[in-house]
Order: sequence, then structure tokens, then C-alpha cells
Amino acid sequence: MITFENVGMRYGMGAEILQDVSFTLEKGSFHFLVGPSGAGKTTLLKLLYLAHRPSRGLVDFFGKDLSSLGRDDLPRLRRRIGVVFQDFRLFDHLTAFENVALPLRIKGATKKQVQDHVEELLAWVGLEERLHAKPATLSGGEKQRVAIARAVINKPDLLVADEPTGNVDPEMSQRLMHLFVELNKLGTTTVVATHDENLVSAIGAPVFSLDKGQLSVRPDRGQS
Amino acid sequence: MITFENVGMRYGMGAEILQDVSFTLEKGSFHFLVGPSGAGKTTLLKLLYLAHRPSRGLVDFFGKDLSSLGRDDLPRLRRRIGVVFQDFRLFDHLTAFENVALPLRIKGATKKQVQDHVEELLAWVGLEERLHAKPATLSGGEKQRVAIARAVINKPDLLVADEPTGNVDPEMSQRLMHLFVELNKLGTTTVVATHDENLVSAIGAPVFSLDKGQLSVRPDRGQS
Amino acid sequence: MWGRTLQFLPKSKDREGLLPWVIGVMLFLCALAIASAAAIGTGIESWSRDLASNITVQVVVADATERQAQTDAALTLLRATPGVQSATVLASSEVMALVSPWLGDLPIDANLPVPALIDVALDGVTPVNTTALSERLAIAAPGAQLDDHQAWLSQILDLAAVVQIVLISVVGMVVLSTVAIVIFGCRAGLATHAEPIAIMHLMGAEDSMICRAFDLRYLAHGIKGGLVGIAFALLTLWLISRMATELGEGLVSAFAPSTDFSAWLLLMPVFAALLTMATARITVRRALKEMM
Amino acid sequence: MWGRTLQFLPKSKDREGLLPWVIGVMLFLCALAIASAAAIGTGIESWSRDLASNITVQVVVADATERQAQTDAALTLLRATPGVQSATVLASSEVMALVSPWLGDLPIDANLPVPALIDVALDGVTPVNTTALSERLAIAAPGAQLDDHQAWLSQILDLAAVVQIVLISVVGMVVLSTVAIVIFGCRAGLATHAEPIAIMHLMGAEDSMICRAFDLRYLAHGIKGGLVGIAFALLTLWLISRMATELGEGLVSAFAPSTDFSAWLLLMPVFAALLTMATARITVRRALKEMM
Ligand SMILES: Nc1ncnc2c1ncn2[C@@H]1O[C@H](COP(=O)(O)OP(=O)(O)OP(=O)(O)O)[C@@H](O)[C@H]1O
Ligand SMILES: Nc1ncnc2c1ncn2[C@@H]1O[C@H](COP(=O)(O)OP(=O)(O)OP(=O)(O)O)[C@@H](O)[C@H]1O
Ligand SMILES: [Mg+2]
Ligand SMILES: [Mg+2]
Repeated sequence: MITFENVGMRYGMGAEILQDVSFTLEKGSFHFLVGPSGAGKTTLLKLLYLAHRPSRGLVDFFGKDLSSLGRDDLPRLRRRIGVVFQDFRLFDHLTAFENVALPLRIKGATKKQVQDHVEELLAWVGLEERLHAKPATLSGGEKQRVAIARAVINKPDLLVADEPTGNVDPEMSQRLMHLFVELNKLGTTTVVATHDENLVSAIGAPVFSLDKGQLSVRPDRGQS
Repeated sequence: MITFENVGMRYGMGAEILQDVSFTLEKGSFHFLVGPSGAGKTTLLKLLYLAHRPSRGLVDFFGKDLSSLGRDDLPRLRRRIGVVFQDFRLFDHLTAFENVALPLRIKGATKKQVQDHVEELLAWVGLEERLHAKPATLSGGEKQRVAIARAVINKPDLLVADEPTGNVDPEMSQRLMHLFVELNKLGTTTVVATHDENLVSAIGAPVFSLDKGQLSVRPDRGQS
Repeated sequence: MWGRTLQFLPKSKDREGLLPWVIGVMLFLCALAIASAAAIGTGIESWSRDLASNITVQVVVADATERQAQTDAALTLLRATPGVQSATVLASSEVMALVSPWLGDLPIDANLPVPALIDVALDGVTPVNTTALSERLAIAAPGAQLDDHQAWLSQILDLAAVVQIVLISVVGMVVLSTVAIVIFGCRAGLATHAEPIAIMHLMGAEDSMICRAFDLRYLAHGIKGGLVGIAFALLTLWLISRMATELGEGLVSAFAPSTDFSAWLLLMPVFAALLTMATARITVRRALKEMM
Repeated sequence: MWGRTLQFLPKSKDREGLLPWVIGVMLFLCALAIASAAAIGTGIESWSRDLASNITVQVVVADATERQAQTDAALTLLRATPGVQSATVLASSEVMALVSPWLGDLPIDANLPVPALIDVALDGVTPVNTTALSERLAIAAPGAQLDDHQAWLSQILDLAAVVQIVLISVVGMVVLSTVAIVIFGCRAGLATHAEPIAIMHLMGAEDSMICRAFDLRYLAHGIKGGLVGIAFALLTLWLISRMATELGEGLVSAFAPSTDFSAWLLLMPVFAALLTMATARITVRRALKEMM
């Protein structure tokens, strides 16, 4: 569904953060992305959620060459992608409910749909009592769960999660990964960047490993 | 050195987040603080780094009753405390170097002292090449390391770290914990809130466990 | 439907709170400056009308024959002057009528040697240089004098013209700096919204959807500021003019906001609002265009 | 040492960029309003001096005896009027001297029945109501007329006084709204600095250390805005007055920034700067006091 070929990426005039990255994400696949801090994981994910264009190389997105797509084609693609940002990036002035509702609202869902979906999902991530709290009054883990809920509320075709369990306890972490796996089973292609070895071994999905901008692939270790 | 007795804490008119919390931190001790997301860990740490007054209960700080201390006495105490915030709270417009230098500058250190100390410490956390980068251009783990460097640059009497390794790989995580342990050996009383079971078992220090605002103590499991 | 209700911006109080006020103050300035320039314009117009219509020349010579000779010389000169439509000598009864307010109801001695008065009608098109004219008159008819009240009026007219030029430059300056400050203030306000814009963009909101939220917001700022500014300006002008009406003094009463002028002033908040909105839209669009 | 160099605030460009300009515009307004009020004040003063010093009464009666009788009656009335210092009849030679500019160098007939002129000196303290006075004169001496130029002047003086009151209210309004906008703008700017303040506070910086960073910053904003505003105001006033000097017209030339007045105007940026600084300091202190 998504193919990167010899992709390179640099910020401004700096050195290349990613070098000759090539991989393919099949529809409905699940991948982890690991690597030391500063290796370029977030940078790679930014390319996946269409926040940056690569400096060089070919990217094929949902069957289309990225370089052939104009600005106006991108919003439609972006609405098929859910993102959990490493630093959450919630709207500070909106409640947890409103934050999670936004992707639905952008798609133009009805009030009723919004109400039901959002409440159900926030209950699932254990925030039924904090529906109308602003991010500033949420704990770190609670913010992270709101960010995750916002990313998956749309049942996206591609889910990109950057360190989605760094601020929650192992139990909640498993619960959230379960959510991702369920979504994945429904067809959502998933990429999760993480430092949590426990998580990687628990799921056993194939692992992309980044180091100093070079990508290598560790295959599936069974299970999944 | 620090004693909490039947401390309760609520935000505004809300429910009590902490209830009847009592413990003592001996000088030079090392404690972990664990508990599910939303249990009140950050809230307890806020009391420790003097960001809030407890709603009730007695707090003894460096031998003085907190309620007997006026506003003017607190800055001196705060300068003896180093804090790693869960969400880093770096100054966005200052470079990594300047962020780490601030506590020294507040204390009134000379230019030379600042230069040497800051560069050495940033090199230790592996950021010698990102000295003059602004937080917006740092990766999640790099930001976290800057936050840690800023907390320890002063060799504080009390170090309070909230989830200090949530965004770094296990290797860097060990390296940072090593830094904490070294400081602790030099006399810094340390409290680290974390979800990382590996970390807790690796160090083996006594563990405060919070659940729904109730604190229980799990003693040292040897080693240390 | 969501186009209307998609509210992803924080309440504006903290961030752009100053903008409507700044717009208000700038419009107040604009309106006052334009009103002053317009008032001076009206004054100049009415004075010019006075001046353009006719001037008076008096020939003050004791001897009747000599007076008649100089009057004829002056008439010849005046009729040859470009811009002069006609020059007529007033009958002495008319002259006496002019003098009588001064003498009251004294019986008038028919032998009283009154000066000859020449009424000069101007065509109102060609400007007449009164200073040059009076110099030439002094040569042709030494006893002839241009009425110096009108010479003085012509001088004040020159001054008024200069003041009007100054005022028009002030108006220009004020309008320009209003535009500059609105643009500047708008962009400063938008700088604090960079993050919501970026997040909406990454969630797949179309540029137009993001812009719409700002359009309405800044349109409201502009209208609010514009109305406040214009309200204060109209109030001030009305107060000044009310005080002036009693006297009917030309220059001051011209400050009265005429219906026409008020209508124009009321267009200013609309202009300010559209300017604010356009600036917001361009700034947001530019920020969005810089994103992929 | 660090007191001076501890720079923990972001560059102000994005955040408080508007503040100096707003201060500038408000000061420009203030200065122009105060200058106008002062100019009208000067005008009123000089007109009042004219008016207060003396008025003229003419007794226009053809019959010499009757004229003398009415003149005496008028004199008695005038001398009894409060505010009148003295009333003297002008000798007929003096009256002739006043009439001659109109008659030119015509030989004056000694039998010409000229009106009697009474020069009334006022004490300049008690205000004299010229309308009431002329009504009473009409009863006592039907041939007596108060010079109506002066009556008109007294009317314009009333108007000027009212306009001045309006202008002084405008000045008050402008000064108040300047203060309000400075305070408001300052606090809006500071709202965006809540986070740096909180972090510095938690790192153990004393309140005074945090305040100092804002003091200098906002002092600079205030001075910058103040200087810009005053510079524009002085330039405008100077331009207007330069145009006016040639004519020497009282009201307009009063706009000339006198040395005294300029000195006062130059105090305004200082005032603005101190106001800005004080607002910043109070706002930051209050924010800090709300923290533990
Ligand atoms: N906007 C930017 N401009 C310049 N350099 C950047 C920018 N963002 C990231 N970098 C640099 O690129 C490198 C890779 O950053 P990236 O965020 O992709 O790392 P990462 O693998 O996500 O690390 P972490 O696990 O710590 O989040 C880092 O050295 C970082 O400092
Ligand atoms: N400023 C606040 N106002 C109101 N409620 C708050 C505020 N800050 C935190 N809370 C609530 O208090 C509870 C405890 O929050 P706290 O941040 O202490 O949790 P935590 O143990 O640090 O969790 P995490 O591991 O997710 O960071 C949470 O339910 C949170 O929503
Ligand atoms: Mg990252
Ligand atoms: Mg926490």
C-alpha cells in the first residue's frame, strides 16, 4: 500500500537524517519502528503522515506516486491517516471530548455519530470520567490516551503512532496495544515507533530498525 | 530530610487526588514512585518540588515546617531542588545549552563555570553535537535529556524526576539512571516516578506505590 | 454544516484582545483627519466663492474731475484683466447706502465728496492675482485701492490650501498606518495560532476550512473595532458641530457630519473589517502553503 | 551581574510587536488633542484680552443737542454697569481720525455730523454681558449702539469656550483610553509569557529577578512607542504651524509647539514608558503571587 524507495530526508540545509530508506507496507500489516533516540524515527513517521516531503527518493502512497500529487490532493489522503504524535499535540483549549471529536467533525460526521463514537472510545481508554477536562488538567498518561483516541476515532487506513505508550503503565500499555491490534485486524495498516522492548516482544510483529538514518528489517518473530 | 504526614491534595474544588499520604525521605535516599496512570504521581511530585501547597497535612522540608515558611523563603529552597518535568517544559526559544545553563545563571555562577559545566554534562547525555539546537529541532529523547541535564546541573540536594526515561531507548535509559545513581551517591536525595518495571528492578531501590491517591511502601529488594 | 460549527480556535480574549481596539483607535484618527480635511475643503470652497464672484475697487480722490479720470483709467485696466467679467461704477446713491450704516441716520450732505466705487465681477474661472492687480492699479490710477479685506481673504485662502495639503498628507499617513497596523496586528495575532493551524492541516482539514475559521473571527474583530472607532469619531464630530451651529461659523460648522459624509464614514468599518479579514486569510494561506 | 544578563524571554517581535505601535498612535492622538486644546486656550485668552480691555459705543443722532443728551445718558448707564472701569467720550478729532481711512484723503467738512464715540474701559475681571447691556442702552439712549463686531467676538468666545470643553473631554478620553490600551496590551503580551514565568519560578528565581526581565523589556516598548508617537505629533504640529506663521493668524499659530509645550510633550513618552513598565511589573507580580 505504501512503498518507500531510496528515500532521503534532511531538515533545511542540515545533514541527511534518513539515508536510502526503502520498505513496503502491505495493506493491513503491522510494523514496529525501533532505534536509539535521535535515530530518525519521528522523521520517518513524519514522511508517513505527510507532514514533510522527502528530500529525495520515491514514495508511493495508496497506489499513487507522491511527487505526482498536488497540494489539493493531500487533505483527502491525510484524512485516511491517524497519527499519535510523540508530544501529543492536543488542542489546549478544547476538552478531551472535543479533541477526539475533531477528526470526525472534519469529515463532516453528524452530531449523534460524534457523541456516541467519542464517548465510547474515551470510555475504552479509561477516560469516561475526564470527558470534559482540558489537557492542562490531565495527567501525562491521560493526555497520551486522548491523543491515541483522536488518532483512531476515524478507523483510519493507516495508523502512525510515535511512542504511544511512553507515559502509561504496563497494564494500560497492553490495553492500548490491544486496541491497535484490533484495529489492525479490521484492516488498518499500522506503524508504531517505540522504545519499549516488552511491547515489541509481546506483539511479535515485524520490526523496522533505524540507526543513524539507515533502515534494516527484522522479520516477524512468530505469533501476531 | 523530608517528611509528609497525612497529606491530602485536591485541585480547586475537585475530589482529593492524594489522601493521607505519609512518608519520610532520608538524606541521600533513592526512591521510585510507581502507580497506574492518573494515580497522582505527578501531583505528589509537585508537592515535593514546591509547586503547590498541600490542601491538608504536615510537610517538613529540610528541617522546617512548610506552613511556617513564607513566600520569600521558598526560592532559596527551590534552588536546592532539581526537577525533570514529565512534559520537559524547556524554554522553546533558548538553545539546549542555554536551557541547561539557566539554573546556574539563577544561582549567579560565572561565565566560565557555566560554559564548562554545561558542555560537560550535555556531552555526558550524548548531546555534544546538538548544543545550540532549539527544542523544536530536537527529537523526543533529546528533549528529555536536555530536561534531565537542566535538573541535575546544580547538583541539587533533592532530585525529582517524573517519567525521565519515557522517550529514550533502554541503553540511554540505563545511562541516565547511572547518572542519577552517581548523583545520589554524592548525597542527592532522589525520587523517580516511572512506569518502567525494568528500571525499577535494575536499580532495586525502595518503591513508593500510589493507587487512587493512597501511598504504600514496598521496601528495597536488595542490591542498590 | 460543520463549516459553521467547526470551532478549533481558542477564545480570542487573551490573544488578539488588542486588535479591535487598535482598529478602533486608528479609524477614529482616520475619521477625524478626513473630517478636518473635508471641513477645510468646504471652507476654502465658500471663501473662494466669495472671492471669485467679485472684488471692489475704490477711487479715493477729492477732486471730482480727477476722480472721474482715474476711475475711467481703472475701469479700462480692470476690463483688460483676464478673469474679469465686468467692471461697473456704483451710482453715488449706492455708495451712500453703503456708507450710511456708519453715519447712522444723519442727513446726508449731497456735497460730501464720496469716493467712487467700482464693482468688479469675476468670471470665477481664471484665478485673479490680487497683489499684482493692485500694483498695476497703483500705476494707472494712484487713487484707486483694491479692497484689502478681500486681499486678506485671498491670503487666508492660500494658507487654507496649504493646511489642507498638510491635512491630506496626514490623512494619507493615518490611512496607511491604519492599514499597516491592522496587517501587523493581524499577523501578530495569527502567530500565536500556528500550532492549531498545523494540527488541523495534518488531520486533513482543507485549507479553505481552516481559513474560514479565521475569516469569521477576524471579520468580527474588524467590525467590532470599526464600529467602536466610528462611533467615537461621529460622536466627537457631532459634539463639535453642535457647539458650532449656533454661531453658524463656516469652517467649524463644516465639521457637522453631513448625511453624505456620515455614510462614507460608516463605510470605514466595513473597509477595516474586510482589510482585517483579507490580511488574516492571506497570512493563514501563506502559512498553510509553506506546509506540505 | 546576572541581573542584567539573565535573558529568559523570547524575542519580542512576534508576541508584543504591536505594543510600541499602539503606544505610539495613542501618544500621537494625545499630543494632537492636547495641542488643539492648548491652541484654542491661547486663542480664547487673546480674544478675551481684546474683549475684556474695552468696548465701543457709538451714539448716532443727527441733532447735536439730542446727541449730547443721549451720550450723557449712555455714559451714566455705562459707568453704573458692574465691570466697567471708565467710559470716556472721544473728541471729534479722534472720531475723524477713525473715519478718515474710509474717506481717504478727502478734505473733511467740519460741519459733517459725526457720531459720538464712547470708549468703555473694562476692569477685565467682572464679565460683561454685552447683549443685556445693549438692550439696556437702547432704552436709556435709543441712538446708542454697542459695536457689534465686539458683540460677535463675545459670541465666538462663548463658542470657543464650549469647543475647548469638548476638546478637553476628548483629551481626557484619549488619555484614559491610552492608559487602558497600554495596560490591556501589556497584559495581553504577558499572557503569552505565563510559561517562562512559571518555569523560572519553579527553578527558584526570586520574584524580583523575574520582574526585572520584564521591566526592561516593557520600559523599552514604552519608550520606543512614546518616541515614535511624539515624533509624529511634533512633526505634524510643526508643519501646521509653519504654514500658519506667514499669516500670523492667532488661532492657527498657537499650534506652534512652543518650547515649554514641547518640553511637556517630551515628558509623554517618559510617562508612557513608566506606565507600561508599571503595568508589566504589577501584572507579573500578581501572576507570581498566585503561585506558591
Ligand atoms: N526540525 C528539525 N530540524 C533540524 N533537525 C531536526 C529536526 N527535527 C529533528 N531533528 C534532528 O534529527 C534527528 C532525528 O530526529 P528524530 O526526531 O527523527 O529522532 P527519533 O528517532 O524520533 O528520536 P527519539 O526517539 O528521541 O524521539 C535528531 O538528531 C534531531 O535532533
Ligand atoms: N491541574 C489539575 N486540575 C484538575 N485535575 C488534575 C490536574 N492535574 C491533574 N489532575 C487529575 O489528577 C489525577 C492525578 O493526576 P497526576 O498527573 O498526578 O497523575 P499521574 O499519576 O502523574 O499520572 P500519569 O502516570 O498518567 O502521568 C488525574 O486524574 C488528573 O486528571
Ligand atoms: Mg521521536
Ligand atoms: Mg504524571
